Amino acid sequence: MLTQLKEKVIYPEPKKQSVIIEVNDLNVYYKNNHAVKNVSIPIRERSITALIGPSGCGKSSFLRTINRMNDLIAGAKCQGEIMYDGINLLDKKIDVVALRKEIGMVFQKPNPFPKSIYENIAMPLKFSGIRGKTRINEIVEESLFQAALLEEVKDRLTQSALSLSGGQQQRLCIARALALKPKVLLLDEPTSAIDPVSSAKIEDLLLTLKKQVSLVIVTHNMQQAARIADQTAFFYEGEVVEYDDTPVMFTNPAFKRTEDYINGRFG
Amino acid sequence: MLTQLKEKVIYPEPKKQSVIIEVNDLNVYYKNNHAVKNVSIPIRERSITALIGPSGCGKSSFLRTINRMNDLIAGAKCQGEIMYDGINLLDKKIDVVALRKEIGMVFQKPNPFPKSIYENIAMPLKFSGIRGKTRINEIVEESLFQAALLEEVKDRLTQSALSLSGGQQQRLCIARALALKPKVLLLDEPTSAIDPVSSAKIEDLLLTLKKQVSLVIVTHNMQQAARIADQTAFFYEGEVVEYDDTPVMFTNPAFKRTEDYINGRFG
Amino acid sequence: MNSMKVNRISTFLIICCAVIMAGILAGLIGYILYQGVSNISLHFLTSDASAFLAGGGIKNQLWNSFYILLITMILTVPLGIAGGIYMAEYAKPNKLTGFMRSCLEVLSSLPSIVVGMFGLLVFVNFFHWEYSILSGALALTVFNLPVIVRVCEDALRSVPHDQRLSGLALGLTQWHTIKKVLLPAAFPGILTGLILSAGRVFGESAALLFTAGLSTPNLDFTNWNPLAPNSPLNLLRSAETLSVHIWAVNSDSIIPDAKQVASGAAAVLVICILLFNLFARCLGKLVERKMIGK
Amino acid sequence: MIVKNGEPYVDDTAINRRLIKKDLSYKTIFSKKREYRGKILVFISASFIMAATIAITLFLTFQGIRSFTVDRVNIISFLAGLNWNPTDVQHPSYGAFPFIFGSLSVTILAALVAAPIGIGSALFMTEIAKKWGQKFLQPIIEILVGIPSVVYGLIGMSVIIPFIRSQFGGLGFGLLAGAIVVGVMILPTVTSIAADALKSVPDDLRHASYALGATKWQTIYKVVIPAALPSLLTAIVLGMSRAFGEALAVQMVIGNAKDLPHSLIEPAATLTTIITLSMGHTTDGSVLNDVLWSLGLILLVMSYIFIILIRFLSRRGRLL
Amino acid sequence: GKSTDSTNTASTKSADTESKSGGDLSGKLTIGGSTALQPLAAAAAKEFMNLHPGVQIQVQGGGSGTGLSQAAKGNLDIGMSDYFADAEKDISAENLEDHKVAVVGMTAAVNPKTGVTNLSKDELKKVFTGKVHDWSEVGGKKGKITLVNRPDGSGTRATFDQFALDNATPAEGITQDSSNTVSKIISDTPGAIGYLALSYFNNHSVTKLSIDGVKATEDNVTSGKFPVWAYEHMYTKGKPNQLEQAFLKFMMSEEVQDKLVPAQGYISVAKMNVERNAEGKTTKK
Ligand SMILES: Nc1ncnc2c1ncn2[C@@H]1O[C@H](COP(=O)(O)OP(=O)(O)OP(=O)(O)O)[C@@H](O)[C@H]1O
Ligand SMILES: Nc1ncnc2c1ncn2[C@@H]1O[C@H](COP(=O)(O)OP(=O)(O)OP(=O)(O)O)[C@@H](O)[C@H]1O
Ligand SMILES: [Mg+2]
Ligand SMILES: [Mg+2]
Ligand SMILES: O=P([O-])([O-])[O-]
Repeated sequence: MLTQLKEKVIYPEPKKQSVIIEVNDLNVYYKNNHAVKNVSIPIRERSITALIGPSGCGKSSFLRTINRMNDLIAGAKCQGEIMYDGINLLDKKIDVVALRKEIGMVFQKPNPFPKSIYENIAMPLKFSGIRGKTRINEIVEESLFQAALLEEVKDRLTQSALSLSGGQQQRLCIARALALKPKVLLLDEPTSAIDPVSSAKIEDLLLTLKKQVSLVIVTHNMQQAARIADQTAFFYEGEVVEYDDTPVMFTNPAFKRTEDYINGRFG
Repeated sequence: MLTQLKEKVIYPEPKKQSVIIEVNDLNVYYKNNHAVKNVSIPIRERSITALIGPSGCGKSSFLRTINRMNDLIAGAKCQGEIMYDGINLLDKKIDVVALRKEIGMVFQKPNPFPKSIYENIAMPLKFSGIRGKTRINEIVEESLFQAALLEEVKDRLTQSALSLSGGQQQRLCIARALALKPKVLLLDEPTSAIDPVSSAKIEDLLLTLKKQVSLVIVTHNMQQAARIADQTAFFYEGEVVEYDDTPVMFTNPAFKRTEDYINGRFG
Repeated sequence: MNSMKVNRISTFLIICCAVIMAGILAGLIGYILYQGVSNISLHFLTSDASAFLAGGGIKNQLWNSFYILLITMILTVPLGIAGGIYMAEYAKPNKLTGFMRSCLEVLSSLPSIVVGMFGLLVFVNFFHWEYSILSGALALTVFNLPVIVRVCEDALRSVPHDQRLSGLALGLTQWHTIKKVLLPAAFPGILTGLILSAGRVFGESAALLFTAGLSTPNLDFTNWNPLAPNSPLNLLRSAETLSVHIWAVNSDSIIPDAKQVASGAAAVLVICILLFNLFARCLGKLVERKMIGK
Repeated sequence: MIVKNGEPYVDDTAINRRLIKKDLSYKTIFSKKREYRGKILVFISASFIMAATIAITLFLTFQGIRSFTVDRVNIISFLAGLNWNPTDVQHPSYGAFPFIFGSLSVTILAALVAAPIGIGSALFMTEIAKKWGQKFLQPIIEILVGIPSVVYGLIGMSVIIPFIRSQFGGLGFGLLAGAIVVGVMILPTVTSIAADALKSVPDDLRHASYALGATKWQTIYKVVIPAALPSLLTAIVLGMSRAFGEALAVQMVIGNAKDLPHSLIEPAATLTTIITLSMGHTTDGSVLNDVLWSLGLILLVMSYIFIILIRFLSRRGRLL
Repeated sequence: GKSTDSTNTASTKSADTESKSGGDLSGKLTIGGSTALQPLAAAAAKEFMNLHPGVQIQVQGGGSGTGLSQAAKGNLDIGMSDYFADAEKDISAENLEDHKVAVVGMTAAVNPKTGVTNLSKDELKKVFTGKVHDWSEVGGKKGKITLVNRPDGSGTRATFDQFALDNATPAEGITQDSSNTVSKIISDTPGAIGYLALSYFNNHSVTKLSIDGVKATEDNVTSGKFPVWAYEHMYTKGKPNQLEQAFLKFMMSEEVQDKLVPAQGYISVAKMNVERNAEGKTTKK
């Protein structure tokens, strides 16, 4: 049914921002489970792309494919093209370790390392080859500032990251990813496990960040998508039913199914 | 802040249906965590009461207290009054086994026993002392019918319940609970882990069921609450911010916080 | 009510089982300590065993037990942890891994006497290391390796999966993720497991019977040259450990105070095991607290 | 577009090479930054396990079949013969059946001792008193696992044997004493594995059952135990495999008589006790020595059988 | 092999303080095997180490079979045995050099409560081959007969089988590794019977049995009246080295043969009026 509708989808012309990642005909399989089906959407530079859709529709799978985190899942198979900087990220020859520094990821559950706040940011820096105490200190401070966390933690950088509140931990995870100066940041439901106040803070943070980084965010909160995203893609059963600029999508969706979902008729 | 507002809450007069369970000043603690705070709401007979609110606000804790499932959690402590049929359900003298037959429960994740479909319903019947093969067969059939599952499974009653789809499993769980002829059925996010089609089926089912059973349903889907509930209670940080007839609540909430939540401004 | 009665009776029976269990431990420990502690004295711990006179001690046996334990742990810990890392992190679900897992299972369920016989065949006879600490420690390595691999694998697996993901998502290589993120997080579990396994090695006897022998040369505790035949450090000397001593004293010694020596030695052994246990618990908790609460 | 030699030419360097894998070379494999080094290291370590297992199996097999290939002991009369008399100058006989019987009896009797108490204790830990169970029984089990087998043997000698002697007469040494000692010895193993099995039954099922008004025992008996059954059996089999291989503790209490025992309180022998008892008296290459290795081979084969049994059980568990 | 704990009576500390009387000797000597000879060897070793503080000697048990097999393999410097190495067909006896250091008598040991002090050889055979089951059948108090055996490699067992039971194979009973344990079990168990070297009858917890009315005494053994006795051999692999030679010489010295040997319940070889060859044939000297 959906595939029939598919032909009618006309993606809008690129707006102000140029495309940084171009996904073409992406398919993801877990053994026999076809989790992402022929998805082709662009990710725009310095903007927020939101992925919405009911549980199990393949949003996370899609996201994980972009920085090849799906490689870690035994039995996962990806086909198609994810063009970034002139190369296909699904290529065998890609150095995934280098890739993941450029395309960072933040997860649903805040997952800082059980180390000090400082070490949480400094350790990945050291491994990416950055040397020199002052240089590292600088970057730690800068990324904490970017993640709007510096004020809250600057006096206790040596304390365990686990002593932070959930919202702070999540911002620390964002800071940690930012320290590596990624071009793209993928966020999988980054606010769904934390309290409303922290959640609002992170939304603000993302709006600031998009001036420097391209953001892709999975969210189950339609209003959140409406508030912060520039573009929105609606996933349903592995397919992208609709992709459009957020205001268009939320006021005038092309498909009944999108409208139903946005208005909470299912999901 | 909320406690200040609290005084102004005027619960609406009972409508058509009389009260079957009256909760007075209920408090639930997990060790130091005060999860439910001074909650007093009525549960009306033969109607659907929806509990909504952001994650961690105490909806499940409240629900579990009603049929004393909280007894199973080490460190959980309940104080207050849950009046049902003239007795306080929190009383030490309550026979919880008998209680749970009268006040059934359905969980978020479908949890059928790893036995045949038939056994899933017959076993609890045997537990409750019902003997006689024909008698049991009768009840199994009746409750499968009530749960709108009979048509789909009548030819494969001896197959494993795990071979059913998620939605069917959930309806089986409802059937299983119905077989014991409960007066009240508590449902904790019964549709959030299953597909939209099954979810719609269950909503229909609940609307039919309420003619015989009083239903209390926790849901994170505001639209679902709006569609099926007669009364709605909005929980926030362990307190009931607002309790009212559903249409009133959704069109004209008394509190800003309720409005914000219903309109997806947080959570 | 019938089902209530059944419930009560069966609950009672289950509680009985737990009580029996606790009773066995209390009885065992109580009996051993009651019988043995009165035989433990400084003299008993610091004097040589006697072949036919009363009043011998267990100095050499105690030393041998600790020394063999040390050598065994030096051999097994790096190997076992590396093996555990492989099984938990690198092993892909393929035939080779399946085979390796089978080997692990076989190895961990081999009777220790079979391990001892293997040691006799290979280390003692084939390599001509004779009955020696080295042969014994190698046999115990075979015996202990699967335990440590298991401990390490379990500890790594119990580190939440998202720690792994976050490491990799930050552009760490898998090896660095393991080294810097997973191993530190698994450390308390590994440590506790290691110490508990050390307790098992410490008490093992059957595997040593045919590999470390039933005798100890006259040790000269002032001679620390590991090549001297009477040096406590010599790896190629035979060494009777404490638990082998208990068995030997009981089954074929001619000393008149065999019973006292055996129960004294058993008490020392059990006290050591209890200390290992206590130590493992405290250390594990301490490290964990340090990691989380710092 | 750049044209080179008349062909259109894509400048390779124009594409950012930073995301392309470096070629494998000696340097990249062993450099600190790459992960091959660590990977090779852990793989080699893991291979030791395979090497050790294969070595043990091969060495013991070769040594164990010598008595049949070199010394021409009849394998049937070895396995089924009732008479063990290797020192008889004229007619040495090597019937190992009494030892096989002894090992099996001790194993089964020990399982009869350990299984009910072990599973009962595991139920206590996971179903009846979770907090208590974790806090008290868990350490008890860990300590019991750590107590050396000779200590169990010693206690068997000084407590159980006099007790059996005073209750049933005879020497006290015998199958019963062996079974009790070994049963107590494997009790913690059975308990802890059974407890793990019960813990891995999802709480969902318990909640479903309680919410349907089942009593605790109904939940345990009809829901929890059936769901954990294969793993519970695994626990028992694992305990039995330990019992089968136990040597010194058994030797201290079983009496080491080489005839088939007629009752539980008569002395008997097991495969392990006869090995520990006789190995030292023999020289390499003698028939008796070879036959003892054959007994060792039986132990090895049995532990393989136990593993196959466990595999079978756990596969059944996965199907559920 | 199997053995017991080491003898460490000469501590090296005393070696530092004591004047070095026979100071030229030093080294390590491991002796093991026959538990029948073990007490004597241990006592002699202790004295020898007092004389030569530089020497360390361990004396282990394990049984004669262990003594022979481990000496042949070189794991023991001196192997002790109750029987001739030639009698053990798996051991290449030509490599082993025999040194007869003593004679020891052996006899059946019974629990005193049986009330039996003498048995005819026939009765003894019946008891040990399981033909009779109750002590009352051989003139004792009523009570079940329980056999306590030594394992196959034991010289005590071999000697007892050969000379007391005329090569009848004893019925199975509980089997224990050392003479000391056997003695303990016999004294603990009513109705128990086993066999021990005379050196183990040093207290009255077990009854020393007479055979055919002949008491198991030193005189009866030396005169050849009491047939159950054995040479106590010390075997070395090939020619003894200097240290082994010195110890063996010490074993044959008056100090040991005249003092220790009788004190511990053994008989000096020189006192024997009969002798016996490897086949077990006894002849008058
Ligand atoms: N690791 C995995 N192994 C096998 N199947 C998986 C795995 N992860 C996801 N799937 C399957 O792929 C499909 C898409 O899952 P995915 O997690 O991408 O959905 P989602 O949109 O992120 O859902 P949610 O909102 O619940 O996070 C589902 O059917 C799921 O069962
Ligand atoms: N078993 C438990 N032990 C300890 N604390 C608990 C337990 N269950 C819930 N809590 C705590 O009680 C509070 C309320 O939890 P509850 O599960 O009732 O919330 P909820 O509204 O059902 O959330 P959700 O929508 O996520 O299901 C939370 O702070 C939670 O951490
Ligand atoms: Mg997801
Ligand atoms: Mg909940
Ligand atoms: O230990 P034995 O003297 O009987 O060989």
